[in-house]
Amino acid sequence: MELKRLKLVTIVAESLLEKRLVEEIKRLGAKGYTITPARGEGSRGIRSVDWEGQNIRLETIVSEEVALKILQKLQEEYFPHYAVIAYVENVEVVRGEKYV
Amino acid sequence: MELKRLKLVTIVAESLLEKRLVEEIKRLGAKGYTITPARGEGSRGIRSVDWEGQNIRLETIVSEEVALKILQKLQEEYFPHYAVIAYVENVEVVRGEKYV
Amino acid sequence: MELKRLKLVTIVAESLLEKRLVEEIKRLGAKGYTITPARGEGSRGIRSVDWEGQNIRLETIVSEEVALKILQKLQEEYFPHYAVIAYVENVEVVRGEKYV
Amino acid sequence: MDALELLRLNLLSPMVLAYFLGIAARLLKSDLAFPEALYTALSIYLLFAIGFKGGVELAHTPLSVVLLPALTTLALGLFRPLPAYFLARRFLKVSREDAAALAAHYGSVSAVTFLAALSFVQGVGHAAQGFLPTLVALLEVPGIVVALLLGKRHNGRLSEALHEVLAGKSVVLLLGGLLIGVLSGEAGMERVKPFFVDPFYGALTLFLLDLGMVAASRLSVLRQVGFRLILFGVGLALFHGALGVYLGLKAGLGVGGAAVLGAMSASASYIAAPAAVRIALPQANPSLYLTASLAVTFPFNLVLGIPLYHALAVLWGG
Amino acid sequence: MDALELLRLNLLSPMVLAYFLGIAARLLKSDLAFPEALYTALSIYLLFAIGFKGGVELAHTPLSVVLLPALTTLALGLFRPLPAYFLARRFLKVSREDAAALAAHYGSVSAVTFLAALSFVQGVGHAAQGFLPTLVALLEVPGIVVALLLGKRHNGRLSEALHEVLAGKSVVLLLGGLLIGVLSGEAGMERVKPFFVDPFYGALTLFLLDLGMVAASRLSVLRQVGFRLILFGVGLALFHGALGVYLGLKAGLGVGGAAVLGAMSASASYIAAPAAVRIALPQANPSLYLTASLAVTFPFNLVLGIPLYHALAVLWGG
Amino acid sequence: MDALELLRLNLLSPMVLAYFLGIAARLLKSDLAFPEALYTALSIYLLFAIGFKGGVELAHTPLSVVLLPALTTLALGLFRPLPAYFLARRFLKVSREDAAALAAHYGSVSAVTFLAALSFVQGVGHAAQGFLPTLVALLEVPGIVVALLLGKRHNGRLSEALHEVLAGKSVVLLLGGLLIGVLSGEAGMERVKPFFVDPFYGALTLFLLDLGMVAASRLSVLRQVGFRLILFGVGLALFHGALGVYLGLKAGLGVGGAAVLGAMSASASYIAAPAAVRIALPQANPSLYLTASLAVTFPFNLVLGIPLYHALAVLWGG
Ligand SMILES: Nc1ncnc2c1ncn2[C@@H]1O[C@H](COP(=O)(O)O)[C@@H](O)[C@H]1O
Ligand SMILES: Nc1ncnc2c1ncn2[C@@H]1O[C@H](COP(=O)(O)O)[C@@H](O)[C@H]1O
Ligand SMILES: Nc1ncnc2c1ncn2[C@@H]1O[C@H](COP(=O)(O)O)[C@@H](O)[C@H]1O
Ligand code: NA
Ligand code: NA
Ligand code: NA
Repeated sequence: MELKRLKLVTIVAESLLEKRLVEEIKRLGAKGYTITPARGEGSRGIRSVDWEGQNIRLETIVSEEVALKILQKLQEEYFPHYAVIAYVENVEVVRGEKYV
Repeated sequence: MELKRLKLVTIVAESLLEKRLVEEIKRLGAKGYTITPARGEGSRGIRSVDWEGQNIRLETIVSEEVALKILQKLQEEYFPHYAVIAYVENVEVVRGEKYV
Repeated sequence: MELKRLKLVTIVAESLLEKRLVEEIKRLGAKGYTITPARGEGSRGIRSVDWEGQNIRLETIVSEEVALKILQKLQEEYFPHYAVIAYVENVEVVRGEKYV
Repeated sequence: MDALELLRLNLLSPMVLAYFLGIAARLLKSDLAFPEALYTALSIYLLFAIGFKGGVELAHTPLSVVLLPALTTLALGLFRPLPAYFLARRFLKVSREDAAALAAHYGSVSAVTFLAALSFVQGVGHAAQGFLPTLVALLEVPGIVVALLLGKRHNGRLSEALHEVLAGKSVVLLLGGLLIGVLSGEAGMERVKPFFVDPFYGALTLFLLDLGMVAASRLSVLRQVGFRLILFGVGLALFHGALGVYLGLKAGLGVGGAAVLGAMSASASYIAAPAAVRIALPQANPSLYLTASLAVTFPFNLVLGIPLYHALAVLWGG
Repeated sequence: MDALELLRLNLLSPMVLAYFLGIAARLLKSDLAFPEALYTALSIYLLFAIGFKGGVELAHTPLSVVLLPALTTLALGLFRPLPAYFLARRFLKVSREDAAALAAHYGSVSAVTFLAALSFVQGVGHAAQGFLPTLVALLEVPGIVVALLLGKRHNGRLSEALHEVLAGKSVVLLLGGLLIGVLSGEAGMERVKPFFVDPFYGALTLFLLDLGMVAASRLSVLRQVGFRLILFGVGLALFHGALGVYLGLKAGLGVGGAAVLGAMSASASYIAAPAAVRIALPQANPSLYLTASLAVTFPFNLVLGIPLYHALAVLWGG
Repeated sequence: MDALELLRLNLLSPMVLAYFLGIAARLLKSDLAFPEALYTALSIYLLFAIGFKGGVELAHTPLSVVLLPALTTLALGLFRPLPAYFLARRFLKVSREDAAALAAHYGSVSAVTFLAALSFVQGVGHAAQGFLPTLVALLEVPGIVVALLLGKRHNGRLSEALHEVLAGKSVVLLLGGLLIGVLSGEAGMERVKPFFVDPFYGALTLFLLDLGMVAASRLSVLRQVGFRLILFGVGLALFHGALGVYLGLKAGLGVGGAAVLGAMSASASYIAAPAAVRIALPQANPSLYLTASLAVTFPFNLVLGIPLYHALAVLWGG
């Protein structure tokens, strides 16, 4: 069994952004994603089950190149105005060709 | 405080498979697991809050050996027929003996 | 774009502990956190959508120093009495100053 | 009332209109969405309430009255997968697994179609036997079993799938509710009527709003899968529907009951069957069977089928 | 009944009391919390039910009766963002984006304030036109559009935000329910009344319990933002409220209808507007507009505003 | 009616049957499951509705009538943890923490047992005082406090646990609902009766279905923990039940009220107590107290206990 090394990008964002983020990452080359409901707290205060809506936690397994593009995009258009954070990890998968 | 290095296997799968996947990973040596509800999109189209049921995101901390066994099993019996992906990461834990 | 390396601490715990864990990690230096609902099984049996309440899965991105403090605290006061596990990973973020 | 008037009456019920509102909401890309918990809560409520009402009625129905209709329904359940399977193989030219999956859906029953038919028939002024929900429970299971047997001649996950059907939530709630109704009878009913009976059709209206949204998200699939699937879903509904009306009349159900049995027979499952099929026949393509059942046969029955089966029942038995 | 008696009557309704229980629960740091699915389910139910009841009434209201009130409401919707915007700029001294965001909230409407007013007016014994919910639907959208235009003179996400408003869940449910009510009429109403009408005020009571908890979690923000925001939220409510009462009487709504229109006009949105503003004006500060709308204007109207607008309507039109 | 007839009446109520359906569903490994949001929604509804109804009744009950029963209930609440604690230490031979945890559960009260008893007593035709829900609120808290004091002689998380009890959702909803009921009275009740009163027992039926599933998942634990826990749970229920009936009669509650107070006294908490105990006594084993409360004492009371306490009340006070 051959394991391939890829990047896992995790984005935590206010749920209102879901549709736009999904379009964005697909356009930048992501082949899939997984979303879990979340709540949290950061520099913009508590975001919990509340009027403002929850957060979402979006994960996508992509190549290093796509990962960097996604971070770039977030930094330019999302970080300044919205409650969003993102981080990148190394993961290993089987069927590596599925994700690139 | 001693940190031990182990593998974290994350499986995203259609929720119908939950019972079987849990039995499977336990049989292969996992001592515990954590499940969060999820939705997502991949090669088999959108899987969201819908008739077909959601996805689940199952995490289990295991030894490298067990991690490989789990991936092997998934590749043989699940990847071809079901909406399933899996990936592996390195994590560090205290109380390492709890997980092996 | 500059990426900074930090630690991601993930805690899975019975949901009753949420308020206390959040206070604890903030006091130890965490600047934010993200929580997703979870269920699971470990040495203390199944914790599922049930009377006893679910689990939560709490993530926080912190410096290595804070990560170690959090683990230390968990080991001393929580692991013996409660259904709690924790693990640490390496992640890379943009805007590294946000988290320390 | 003439046929057109009846069609109008059916189309303008809050339930049918809510279904179309759901479709419209999706086409308009509205952010309206039901939380999964609400959908689940409504389906638990509806299934239990159907069973319970049926049980209370059954409690004062002599066995002799219910026996023949029950056997007829059982026969329908065992028979219906066969035309579905062969039509799928010959006309849709799909694999054996896909054909069996479709057969499982068209061999089972849609509780919501049943309710819409019951509501229509009562609205028109016909009597409908109180024990009809019993027949829903009877029709739900056997067809799935036959279809799975058609799909897998050798072992596999069949037993697991059978368990999934028999202990599946829709059977447990329908049969469990029925049993509770039989045992607690009118005295029990009095206690819980303002919850399980009076608000029933309102809850159903909300449920159909959600169903409309789900169906709409399948319409794009429909465009890909093509025209043949529509013919399949409508043709099978008409054939099974006519058969159900005919046998219902023979079994002594009268015009109202026969029209409802026709609609039940014409309907395709989308709760019990998908779960069973996904386990027993993982190679089958969910897009195919969910689209046929939810986006073709269900709306056809809801809008045109029910008045049609009713007209047939009047024609043959009126 | 004199003014004090009316105030008491309003304060001691289960709905207003439930709101205060919600606030108390948060202040006591209780672990009481509504699951998000319950909040969503209640809001779907309330919005659809308001629309539906309005639609059934509208079905037997001649156009001539409803035309003038409708145009008046439209005019109110187009006008109200302007005072809000300029007051925010001059008095609160906030940025253009923040002012536009506030204008969008005070240009739209709060369905719950409408309901509380309706319930009060009926409790006092005044007649209120059945078509008033139609006016809620009419008042919801235009003000948001005007405000967004004020905020963004150059392109951007405006069209996306407009779509968010027009296809947003509150508009779809209100207008969709209205349409279903019009089409299915009394016959439809009979079927679903025990679900959408009878239990309505009880469901609203639970909803207000949750609203109280949400508002309480904003009280600490209020302390930071300061006294000016309270003056802003109360002053605007009084001005818009008086305007609404006056125009309502002119439009022939009578004392009851005019009091309700006053409350609607005095209210600020917290469902449709926040979603639209977050997309069109991301630079605007959510703390500001949510706190003003939820923690100032809403409780003011609920407790003091509604009896006041009613008193005004009696004074000017009684 | 003779004793057997009464037992039958109790067993065949939809509520008790739904509980058994829930157990059966789990034993059959059905995939039936209530979303957590539905369970939470039902419990919010039930607790608030109990409180509210009690409050409306209390509003027209003179203090002199309610004083003695209230003091009696308070005394029961303070006393009951003691026998539970000592029985647990001596007979079950568990640690001090485990004994205190059990004492907290058997010192508090189960709202659902109260409702089942009320429903039974009314079904039999006895009158039951409208203010009984007030007693539930009074019985809920003191026993937990006493038990926690027994468990922790030195500081620790005691104050946090007390806050957890006093500001816990069940107390806030019960007392909050009570207060709202008292304040809004009959006028308020009229508005919300079709939501909080009429459908009440139906909602309770669904809740018991879920409770049955939860209890069933504890049956395997019961097998491990063994026979002594059953004796403990049943014995304590009988002793506390008889005491409650006796004191109820002394306090002038009459046969109906005394039977209900008996059932309350015999019951063990599973909402307020577990939350408090988990915080104050983390060393205590949740398997023990949840199993005793949910899988032994609750079903015993539901099936046999209630008719028994009623028989006792008739015997001693009839
Ligand atoms: N240090 C952190 N660790 C984990 N999650 C975080 C952290 N900081 C922020 N978040 C998440 O990101 C969301 C937006 O963050 P912010 O823009 O800082 O308010 C928060 O609501 C949290 O869910
Ligand atoms: N590249 C990806 N990154 C993250 N999650 C993915 C990715 N691809 C697929 N998934 C998840 O795995 C599920 C099944 O994938 P698939 O079998 O490709 O449809 C999807 O519904 C997603 O939740
Ligand atoms: N090996 C594991 N991998 C992933 N999650 C685990 C593991 N062991 C325990 N957990 C999670 O941690 C919770 C508490 O664990 P425990 O204290 O072992 O019962 C469980 O309910 C699981 O959600
Ligand atoms: Na941010
Ligand atoms: Na796959
Ligand atoms: Na632990």
